[in-house]
Amino acid sequence: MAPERWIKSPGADTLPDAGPGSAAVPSASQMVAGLRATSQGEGLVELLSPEGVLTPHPDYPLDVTPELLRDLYRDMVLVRRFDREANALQRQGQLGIWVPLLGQEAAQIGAGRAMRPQDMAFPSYREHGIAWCRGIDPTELLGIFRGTDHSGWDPKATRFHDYTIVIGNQVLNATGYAMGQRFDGKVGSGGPDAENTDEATIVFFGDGATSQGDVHEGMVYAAAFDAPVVFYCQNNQWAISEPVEKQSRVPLHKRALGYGFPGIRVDGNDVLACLAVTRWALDECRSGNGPVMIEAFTYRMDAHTTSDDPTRYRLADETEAWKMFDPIERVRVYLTRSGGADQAFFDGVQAEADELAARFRAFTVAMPTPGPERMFSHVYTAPHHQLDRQQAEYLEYLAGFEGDAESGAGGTVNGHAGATAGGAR
Amino acid sequence: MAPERWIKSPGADTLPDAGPGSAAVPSASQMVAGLRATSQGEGLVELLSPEGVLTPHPDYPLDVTPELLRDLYRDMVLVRRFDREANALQRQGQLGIWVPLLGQEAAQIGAGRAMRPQDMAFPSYREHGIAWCRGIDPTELLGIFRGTDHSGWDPKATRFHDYTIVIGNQVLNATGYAMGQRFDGKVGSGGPDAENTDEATIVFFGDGATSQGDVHEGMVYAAAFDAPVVFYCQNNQWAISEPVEKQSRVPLHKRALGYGFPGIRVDGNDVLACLAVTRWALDECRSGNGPVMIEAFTYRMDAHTTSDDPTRYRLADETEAWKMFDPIERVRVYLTRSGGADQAFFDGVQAEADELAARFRAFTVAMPTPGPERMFSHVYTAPHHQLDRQQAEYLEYLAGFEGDAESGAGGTVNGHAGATAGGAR
Amino acid sequence: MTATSAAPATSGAQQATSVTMAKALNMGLRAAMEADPKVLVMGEDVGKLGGVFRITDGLQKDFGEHRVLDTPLAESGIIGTGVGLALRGYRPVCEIQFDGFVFPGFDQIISQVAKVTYRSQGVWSMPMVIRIPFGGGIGAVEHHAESPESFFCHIAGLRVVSCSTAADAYWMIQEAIASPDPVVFFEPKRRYWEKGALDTATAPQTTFSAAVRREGTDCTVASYGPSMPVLAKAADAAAAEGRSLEIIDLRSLSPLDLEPVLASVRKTGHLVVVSEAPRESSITSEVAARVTEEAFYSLAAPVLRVAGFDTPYPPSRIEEEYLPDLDKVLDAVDRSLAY
Amino acid sequence: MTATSAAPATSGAQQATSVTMAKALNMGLRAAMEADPKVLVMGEDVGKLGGVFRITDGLQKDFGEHRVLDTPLAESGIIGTGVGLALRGYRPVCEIQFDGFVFPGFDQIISQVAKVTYRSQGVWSMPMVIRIPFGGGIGAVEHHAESPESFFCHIAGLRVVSCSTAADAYWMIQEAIASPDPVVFFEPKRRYWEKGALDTATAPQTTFSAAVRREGTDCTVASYGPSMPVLAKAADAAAAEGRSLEIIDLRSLSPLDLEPVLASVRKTGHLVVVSEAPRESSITSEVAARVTEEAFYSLAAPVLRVAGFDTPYPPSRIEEEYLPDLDKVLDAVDRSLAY
Ligand SMILES: Cc1ncc(C[n+]2csc(CCOP(=O)(O)OP(=O)(O)O)c2C)c(N)n1
Ligand SMILES: Cc1ncc(C[n+]2csc(CCOP(=O)(O)OP(=O)(O)O)c2C)c(N)n1
Ligand SMILES: [Mg+2]
Ligand SMILES: [Mg+2]
Repeated sequence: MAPERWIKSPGADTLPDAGPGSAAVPSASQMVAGLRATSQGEGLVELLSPEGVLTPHPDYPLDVTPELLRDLYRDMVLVRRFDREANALQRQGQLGIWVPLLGQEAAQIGAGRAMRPQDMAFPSYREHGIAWCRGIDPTELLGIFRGTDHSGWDPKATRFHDYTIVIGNQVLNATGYAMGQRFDGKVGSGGPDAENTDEATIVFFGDGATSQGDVHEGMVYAAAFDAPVVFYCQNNQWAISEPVEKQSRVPLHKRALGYGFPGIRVDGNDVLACLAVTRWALDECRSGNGPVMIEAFTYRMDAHTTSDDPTRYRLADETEAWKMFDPIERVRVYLTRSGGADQAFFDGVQAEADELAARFRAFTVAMPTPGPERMFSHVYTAPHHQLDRQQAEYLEYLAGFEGDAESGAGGTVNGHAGATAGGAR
Repeated sequence: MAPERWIKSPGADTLPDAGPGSAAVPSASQMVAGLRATSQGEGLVELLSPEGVLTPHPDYPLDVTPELLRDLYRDMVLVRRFDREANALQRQGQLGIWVPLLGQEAAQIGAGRAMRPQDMAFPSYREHGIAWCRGIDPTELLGIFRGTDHSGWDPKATRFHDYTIVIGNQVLNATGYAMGQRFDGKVGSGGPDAENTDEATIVFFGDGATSQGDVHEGMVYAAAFDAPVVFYCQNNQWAISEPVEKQSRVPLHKRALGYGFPGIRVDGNDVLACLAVTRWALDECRSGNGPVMIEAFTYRMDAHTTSDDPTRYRLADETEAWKMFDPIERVRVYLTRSGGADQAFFDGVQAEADELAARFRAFTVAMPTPGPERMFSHVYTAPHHQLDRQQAEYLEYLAGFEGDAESGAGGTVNGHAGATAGGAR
Repeated sequence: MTATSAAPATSGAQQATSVTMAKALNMGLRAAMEADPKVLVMGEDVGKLGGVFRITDGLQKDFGEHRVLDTPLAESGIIGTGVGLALRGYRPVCEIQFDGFVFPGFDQIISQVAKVTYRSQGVWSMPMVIRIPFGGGIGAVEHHAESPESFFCHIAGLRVVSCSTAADAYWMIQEAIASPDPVVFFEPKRRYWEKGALDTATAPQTTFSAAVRREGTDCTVASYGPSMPVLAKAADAAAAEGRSLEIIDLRSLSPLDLEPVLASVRKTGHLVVVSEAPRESSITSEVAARVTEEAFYSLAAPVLRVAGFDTPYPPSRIEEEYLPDLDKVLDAVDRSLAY
Repeated sequence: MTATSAAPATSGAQQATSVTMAKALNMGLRAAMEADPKVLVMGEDVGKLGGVFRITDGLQKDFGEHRVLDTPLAESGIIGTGVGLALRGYRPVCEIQFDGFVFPGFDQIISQVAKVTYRSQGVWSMPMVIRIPFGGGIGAVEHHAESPESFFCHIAGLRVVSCSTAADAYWMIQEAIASPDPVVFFEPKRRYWEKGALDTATAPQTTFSAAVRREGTDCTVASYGPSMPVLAKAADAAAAEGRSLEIIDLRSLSPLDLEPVLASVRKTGHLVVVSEAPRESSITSEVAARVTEEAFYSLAAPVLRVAGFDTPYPPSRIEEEYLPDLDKVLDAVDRSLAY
């Protein structure tokens, strides 16, 4: 048969013709490149349309009850609320940085609620909504962003791994964990209560991450070892300033074809679709048919982080356009129309959100700074004579400052240690 | 639409049931796993069947003249001859190691002869046949394997890069080079003599290499920058002791689907098919429609290297089965049947092969060992005071041995340097 | 090999004619791109965004998308394709977004960037620059405040340098780009916004050499990059206490330019080496070992090190505990002089 | 922290009861796998082939394919999935086929293996062993004879060890597997086939400590792994010349166990450190710097280093030029004593 060919649309090529100035004023078309490159391609799975119309999907059945919708709505509202609060806290200097999830509430709550207690999650650094679903209090996320520590919850007890900042690393770690679930006989056991005892793993990464070697190797290993892992890619169209088309010519879920496992594109702003598809994928893995890849097609409504300035690389038009696909609004509309919730419910959720925000803020400003010994603790699990000695010497050095009015531990004061010859002075 | 699912054939799973002893005696089915995993799947491109029947291919036209066939036959016979000679030389202690290409003559000669002079090639470490096509004398390959140097030809003049031993590295290097060809305006120029001036790059790697992150990133970058590079994977079924199914569930050429460029599987033992498909792919790249992936479906007839012992991991049956697909034999049969060559021709090629082998052997045993200064040369292009000093001091140290009967430069002799206090003795 | 630069690490901070180190790097890149059309800038977000630190600000606008490449998110890809571009005759300047993210590209750096010339017996040169914003002190999250320079100093085939002033930043990046050998270029991100005098008229002979920043007689203190301002402060504080420190900016971390250090040690008999990098098997180990080998009889005390602890980089709220500071340097000087 | 082992580096080579280092490693792995069902072996070709050096020979046959994993050809994958398996409660023993091929896995090692415990404030331990056959002298092609140990000594969160005898190989691999911390385990491939006495009955208290292999009075010579037999020969040759060398096997490269070295230097006043690794910013730099810091007044001469040159590993036909040998060691001893 004739090979599928890839022929560039004439003129699309900006190279090598692109001379100086070519990139001067980004055109709207350049700017919505990310969308263009990926919104083509058939088979986006959607249950609840942006207009709030519910259409069951033959392959991904879901029992849509008012309770379910109210719970998901509440989850999304509360998560968005503390996300916005964190953003504000950073602006006020209370956090060093914040990584907003704004716009990705459905992609995360849908996936998070699809998980069973025995399942394991490996997040990137933006998965505050997944953390919420794993029962982690939002305040436990703050240590990383206030700089008091590198993590803040119990990743073993919550089955929610520490955030991973090095793009792609966690995909291999998750695959290995899933291999272990299989080696433990926790996959496709056919046991009586299998759905509550058999396990699966889900790993979260972005559109940009798909270019990293580690993500590829994770998919290769998962396929080779039939690992029960769901590769959940939140395609929010941007990797900082780079639109997704810089990473791929074709929709990202198609990567799965090259490895021999299913790849599904879901409307990432439709919490019901994300829930239904992720549940299907986790159960496929649980029963031994893993891995599975999911591309949640969504949008990063805010800056990459509070340090980022999106006005330099994307148009307000684009963000405006996406507001019409808001993940929370469509649920609110459906709940209202269908009579699944009344105003009291919405007001109640709002009040709960405000309380959460207040508690979140109060906690932040009161967070203690660890002592110098944190620097040396938990580098190793077993004793380490060299490090113990470095710690002892440093604490002794600090002790030399005591009583020195101007000084504080580790401060860059002018009077220095009396623990040494300098003490003579 | 329903997602393509991956359901393991019941019983195929050896895990976690596989207990001690499971891998005791490799079964034939385990052993031919590599073939099983990849010989399925439609659309293998073949022009000249193992039985020597020629069938033109609609998508990959080729003007098959007797001259062409004789030239390809001669190439394959000569390449196989010096490959066998090198193997023998290693057995006799004249080479430290040899990496045989036995069985892959068609995959390499077909691709090598498809290249135009202006094209660039990035080999792995087994591409002796490509080197031959690039006009490199076989003796120039010997330095690496005798250990007199790390390379041995002019990679710039021959447009055949140095061998790359770290699996996958060269795929990114080739992609970058191809990006440069494009930035230089040498791709799709539409110029008058474009087929002789426009350029393309081809990179060679194995089935095992496809698992490396670098190979993935090479494909990502090539697609992102429309690089004119042909990813030529010689799937010889084995990565040392691991069958290709350890690397992939599906035929390797399908990887291309995930990146949005053509992936073609060709009969790697059919020199005509390899020539036609590679020429097509290079021209696609040359004209701006790159990249393209080719999977040449072939077989490693010998050990991985002269250090390897295949009897530990694969059955003789498997190798025997593949003998029926010999790449040279089918051309000989066709040439004879079609009257494209007479016995004199075959005898002539044989004589030429024996001469080459003799010259190859004579060259090997006479190869000089470089002096110690080679150790320090070409580490940097510009002068480097620290290294210059290390070299000077070492040469001075060696000079201290002169006149010491027992000693030689760098030998582990017992009498030591007189250049120092030790000299007093 | 030695240049004595008058420019003290932080002087001119108040001058009107001064520029930030970030601006000086941007100017240096621009000058190099204007001088040679083969110079490319590539990395993540280096285009429209101008890099997360804006070092490449405006370059894509002025030189085009085929000279300033926003790459896919993969560092092995940045380095590995950069190698291919260099083989093709380009001079790629690869930006690694943060110190902690160079490691996915480590294999390409050690196996190809550093070895291509040696392997080809000189047929290929490898004129690549790998820019790495490094070091701590900016209150960042994990992986954004590391000092990996020692790894690269241990790799034969590479040159490793670090700038500490705006003027050096401007000239050193150009010298790095002009080099036929690969240069790993460490930029002290914490100092990007500090200003320094810049005279673009007169090019120094070389900047890949140690520079004596301040002459002194009692103790030599050597460092590079982010710690140089700390050394300047230490010299002031010590002077106030009647102690004269000689301050040396190593600038070239590999190869080390030791002559100025040795000359200084022969004079002072004391040496303190300062670096944010963890202590074990590091650049500070090398300086201590080499100086001791070559000036053994001149040393009145062992070479003392003020370095990062042998721990991962700590949470930012306590990073001041980890970083070399005025007190730690003066304490080390005291200990050295007390021998 | 100190163990004085009587076993000289090459003694027992002619004994009937002795085993090769390769066999001892295989026996140690087997013992660890029998003792703990959570111990996994994973890597390229470790299954039916038993590894290219046969260190895992027979293990897949006896423990099954789910305890001895032939992995896809990707080192970041070997380490990265190993991390996940460790989080799941397994104790992965990852084999890197040759020293030069660890670098694709370097990012996972430095960013995850070394930091997971610190990041999680001790919730996770990381009981992983990374086995690396290293060093030269086997006449191999490029990337198959390197000594990358110094890189790992510079990474906080890792432990780094190397064995030099069959007995140590047997006990050290088991101690490494039992460690709750990640251990990078360097195996001197050149010595795989040398035999040594092995008594599997009495386990030493620890093997992650320096061992005095031979007592002496004139000069201390310290090394590890592949160079230990060279030191033994040097001690013999020196003895014949009336010079008494004290030979120390460091064994633990990170953390260094310096007490035995310091005690020795206080006695001899002279130290030569030997390693195949390139010299710059290396393990030998660290030993020289630390010993000088801690035994300054005891040293009659600077710590001298016999190390690899600061070049890529040369073509194998001239590798003897590159490697530390008897002459180079004795020459360094002469130079030290001549101070
Ligand atoms: C290995 C590595 N390189 C670079 C970075 C810097 N960086 C942080 S986030 C980011 C973009 C990630 O984009 P994507 O994968 O789409 O995830 P998103 O942030 O959009 O959720 C980059 C380049 C990093 N953290 N790790
Ligand atoms: C990064 C890296 N890891 C491991 C090796 C050791 N090694 C050399 S060849 C080889 C197998 C390669 O198999 P494949 O890619 O199929 O190529 P083939 O040898 O079959 O041509 C391995 C594992 C290497 N050279 N580089
Ligand atoms: Mg994104
Ligand atoms: Mg192969």
